[in-house]
Amino acid sequence: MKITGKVWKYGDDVNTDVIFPGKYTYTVSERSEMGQYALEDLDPEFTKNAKPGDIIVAGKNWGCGSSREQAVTCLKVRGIGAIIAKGFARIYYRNALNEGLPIIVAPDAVDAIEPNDEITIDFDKGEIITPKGTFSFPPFPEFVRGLIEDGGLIPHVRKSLGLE
Amino acid sequence: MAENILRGRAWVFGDDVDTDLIYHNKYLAITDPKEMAQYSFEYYPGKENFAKEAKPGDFVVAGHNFGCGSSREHAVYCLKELGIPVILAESYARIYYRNAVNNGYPVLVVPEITKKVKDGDELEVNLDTGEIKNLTTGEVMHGDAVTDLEKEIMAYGGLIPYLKAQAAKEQK
Amino acid sequence: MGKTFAEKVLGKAAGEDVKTGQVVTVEPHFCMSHDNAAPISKIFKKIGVEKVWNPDHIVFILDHAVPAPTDKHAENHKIIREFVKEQGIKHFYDVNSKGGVCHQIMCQEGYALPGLVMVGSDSHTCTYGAYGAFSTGIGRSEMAATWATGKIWFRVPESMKITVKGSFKKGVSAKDLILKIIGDIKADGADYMSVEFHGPAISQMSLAERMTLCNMGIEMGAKNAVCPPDEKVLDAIKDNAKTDKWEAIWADDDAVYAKELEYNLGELEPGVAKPHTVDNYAPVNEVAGTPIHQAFLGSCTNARIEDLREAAKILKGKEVAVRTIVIPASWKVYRQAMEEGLLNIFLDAGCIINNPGCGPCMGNHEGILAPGETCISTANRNFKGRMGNKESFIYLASPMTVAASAVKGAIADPREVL
Amino acid sequence: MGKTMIQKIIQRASGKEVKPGDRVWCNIDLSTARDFAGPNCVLQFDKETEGKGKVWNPDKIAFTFDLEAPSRSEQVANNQKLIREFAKRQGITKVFDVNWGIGQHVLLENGLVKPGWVILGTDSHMNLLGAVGAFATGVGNTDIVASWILGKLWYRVPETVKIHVTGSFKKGVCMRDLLTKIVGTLGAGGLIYKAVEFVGPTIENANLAERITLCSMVTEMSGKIGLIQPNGEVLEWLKARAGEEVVELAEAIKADPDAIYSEEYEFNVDDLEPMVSAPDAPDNVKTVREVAGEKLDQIHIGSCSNGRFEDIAAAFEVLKAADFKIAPGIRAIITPATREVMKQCAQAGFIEKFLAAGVIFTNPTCALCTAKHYGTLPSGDVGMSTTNRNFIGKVGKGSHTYLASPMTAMASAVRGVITDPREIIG
Repeated sequence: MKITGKVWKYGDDVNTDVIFPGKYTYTVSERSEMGQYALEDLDPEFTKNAKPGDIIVAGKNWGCGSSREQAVTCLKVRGIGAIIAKGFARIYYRNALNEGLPIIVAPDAVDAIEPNDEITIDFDKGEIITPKGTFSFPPFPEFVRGLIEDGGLIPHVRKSLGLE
Repeated sequence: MAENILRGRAWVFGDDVDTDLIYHNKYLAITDPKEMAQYSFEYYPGKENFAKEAKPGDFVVAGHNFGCGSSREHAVYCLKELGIPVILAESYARIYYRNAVNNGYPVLVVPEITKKVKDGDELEVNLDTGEIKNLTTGEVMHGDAVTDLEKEIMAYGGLIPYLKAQAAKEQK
Repeated sequence: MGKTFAEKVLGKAAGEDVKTGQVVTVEPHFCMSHDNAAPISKIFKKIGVEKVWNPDHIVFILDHAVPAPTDKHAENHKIIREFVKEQGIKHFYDVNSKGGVCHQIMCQEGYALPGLVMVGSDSHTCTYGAYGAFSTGIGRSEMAATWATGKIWFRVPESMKITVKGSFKKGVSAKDLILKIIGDIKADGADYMSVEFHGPAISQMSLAERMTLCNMGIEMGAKNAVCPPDEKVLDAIKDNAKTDKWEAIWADDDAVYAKELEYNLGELEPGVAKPHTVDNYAPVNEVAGTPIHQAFLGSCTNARIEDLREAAKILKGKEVAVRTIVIPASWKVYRQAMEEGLLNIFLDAGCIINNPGCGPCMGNHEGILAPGETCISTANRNFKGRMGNKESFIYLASPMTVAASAVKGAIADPREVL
Repeated sequence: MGKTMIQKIIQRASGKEVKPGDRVWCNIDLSTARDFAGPNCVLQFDKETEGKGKVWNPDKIAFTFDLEAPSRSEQVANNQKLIREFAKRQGITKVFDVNWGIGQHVLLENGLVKPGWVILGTDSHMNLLGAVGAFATGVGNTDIVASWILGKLWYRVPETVKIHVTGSFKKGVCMRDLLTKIVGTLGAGGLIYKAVEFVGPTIENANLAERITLCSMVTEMSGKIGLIQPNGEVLEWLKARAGEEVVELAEAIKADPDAIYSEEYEFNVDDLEPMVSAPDAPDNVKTVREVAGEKLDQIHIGSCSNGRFEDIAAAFEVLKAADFKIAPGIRAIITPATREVMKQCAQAGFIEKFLAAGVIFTNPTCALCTAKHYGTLPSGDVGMSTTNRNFIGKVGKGSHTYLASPMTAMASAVRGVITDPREIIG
């Protein structure tokens, strides 16, 4: 799998409250409605203009804070292709895998990528192709690959229970 | 003269239409009248889509005690902003009536109108004479414009412009 | 070679000898959800399993917006009540005077127990480490999957050992310690790790203080945070443990840690986390005098009877200068505070005493800020927009600092009034 | 020719001899606004006066916060801030912030309400202040803004209806039941534009809380104001709060014996039984016996109509008779009217007992009544409440509410179904 998209770049410690504000956690319940609030308190430009296939690039500890899965869902339904960061907060990392949203830890690539760059991610080769060069990232562990291939945790569980 | 003759479709409501039915309390925090229009009658059973379907120039027709309940002026603003030019009801709750007058918003008292007008009827309303013609049935009714002080306030377009004019007169 | 708490507890749950880095699959003993049990139940239905794996392992506690303030919240609660009935879930805390903030209930009502593996669909689930449990927050999909299968995978985490010595000086508390630690190691300083609190100062601390420490483990990225299951813990659970499957497990003396830190309480002073990150630490005297508009004494971090007592000491006979919202962590705490006369002190001081729940902590309910307003809060997060408005400012502090600031109308050092 | 109370009040305030139907300008004694519609007043005032206007008299203006206290949404937080800043700018010191409670009650407790005073507020139940002989009305923001500019406002002098009440309540029956009976008899539009005088031995012996209940529901019959001549303990209470002059002010508004009333009604409460307003209108009145047994999901005791100490004490007596137990599964919520009431309840030991029974006690606010705080019902749920309105969807889309007395509400919580309180307190 290969994706190419425009980069939205952010700093360190971007927390779940600015990705998906707490005030919406019980008033917005449809997945399809969550996309319009994505990153509302961090970057209104993104909220307005992010397009399917765009890629988020961030510093360390992306998604720290709450366990709210909407902070993943809102980006997933918005069509964000992947998140590349120097590191992810633990619960966010799990939630992203569970939703089948590709996340990549690649500190060198993050330093090299500028906002609005167009970059390509080759998941099979484990490569990120940027205007400043190509960076590699380690492939996901096997059980994680299984999750992503199945499209997330729920389809994966259905499969393992023999319901698919 | 001609601009005071209005034509439009009638939306007929019952007796004791309370302010929660006209404009629900969950939207009270809104302060901009323009935002209020979209919530008009959202809680009125069977007329939930009023705000979407009513056209500017349509009339609200109602029975007795229209606007009973809360003092919220929102319940006047929302209809005014929606372009409802006049309300035709058999009687009005006190605060609602005041709020309408204070905004220069015409509210006519029309006895037994809910017996003479059906939902969707075409009406012609003469705001100067208070004559109301049901174009669908041909029936003619009379709406009472209000008493002198209210008329005067209405003529100025509402309480605040009226007060300003009075103050200007006093200064002269 | 010795083992860490995480290696031991996950090894026991997996039924095998495990090492850091290994991935294990375990059956969690309790799965806690709050108001988000409703959306989770919807995901659960999508899986296609009719019944949860074991209803006795599932706990629901309504706390995020109680009693329901809007149609949406009311419908949400209704979905939960119906699911509870359908699945035969006994451990359910509805909108009544038996409940409170979920993490408080889990500890107070005997769910948090030494050596248990527990998960919750809330990031502050790590609080139960105060009782010696291995507990961690997970997302909605994962919780739904766990209900269906009774299983969850974990990577056995690296561990961090924080040794604490000495004793608190007047006006200083566990909140000041944890804010300082997070300020030192930053928001990702313990990412993915199991944080163990060791040392004589921890044994001297009340369970309430330990809960404050473990609760904020997530704010430095930790998977879980834990204190030793000592006499105080065993004493607290002896009459109300919800299961006898627990076991007092603790790290070996020669366990290997990825990182070790040491703190001496005697050197500590009252501190705050400045807007907009929890690791933006400053000693309180650096920000003293900053005007505030609201003070909030509540949340799963600092609203236990011990916290209320500390605040009441400062508020007694005084009047607050700004709106001050007091939300006890549970109805049990509320009642005890009433019995001890604390609620009267708060009322006389002009505070608002709300019904137990999460209150304004995550921008859902009582006490949302207006643009440009500043709040000093005993909660755990000061992220931009956290209390409902992105143009507002939140300082995190201890109950004593919050009380002193409420009286002054500006951030104040509690040592000045004590 | 004799004059009614309202004629005397308007005469003092307008300086004119008046008869029903006249339009006159009255001087305003107190103009108040809440966190609901208050922000609209502030915005409109600033717009009309181009941001430079000064209010006519900052000492005669007060603000109360009770719609969302503390605020639940950014919008209300912002609205409340707008009011605080306006008050500061205008030198208005009577700001009762989110820690006080329901506006009218807070004004009363703070001695800002006197017999014969003309009072405005952005709350349709302002007229409950008629319980101490004040002429208080709920108005929209335009009226408030006009009063802030001018210090006066136009009124139509209303006709007066006299309601004469005799007899004494049997155990388990109270003023709320009488009121429900009156609303059922006169109907939602029964008092349109009119003033009411409540008279007779039952009224003369009623305490302040009972008088408030009675006057608050005049709104639900579209009346302008319900007035009660202050006397006895109520007058003493008022004197302690608002000063000696209330005695003279009260004397000045006494109706003349030969005053003219447009209608007169007689009610006797000796045989009255517990009543409810069934869904979805206050005037859909039935006896509790007629609807007994219907399952309830929630009960709520509070609001400006029935949120005083005496109301909560009545509910307490019922719970006590039931050994402090409520039915499993029912949600029971009590919201005191003010912080003072909350303290009284704490001192009396009530709160502890309510909590032990599973009943929730909230901070003082309008709570459920504005569907903003505490207890919005999900669709399909049925609730019972001591508030004043059960309009369709008012406390949650697709839900239904019965209005009843605090005793009936608590008795119903005890059984989980609508219950006549006499069955419990025997």
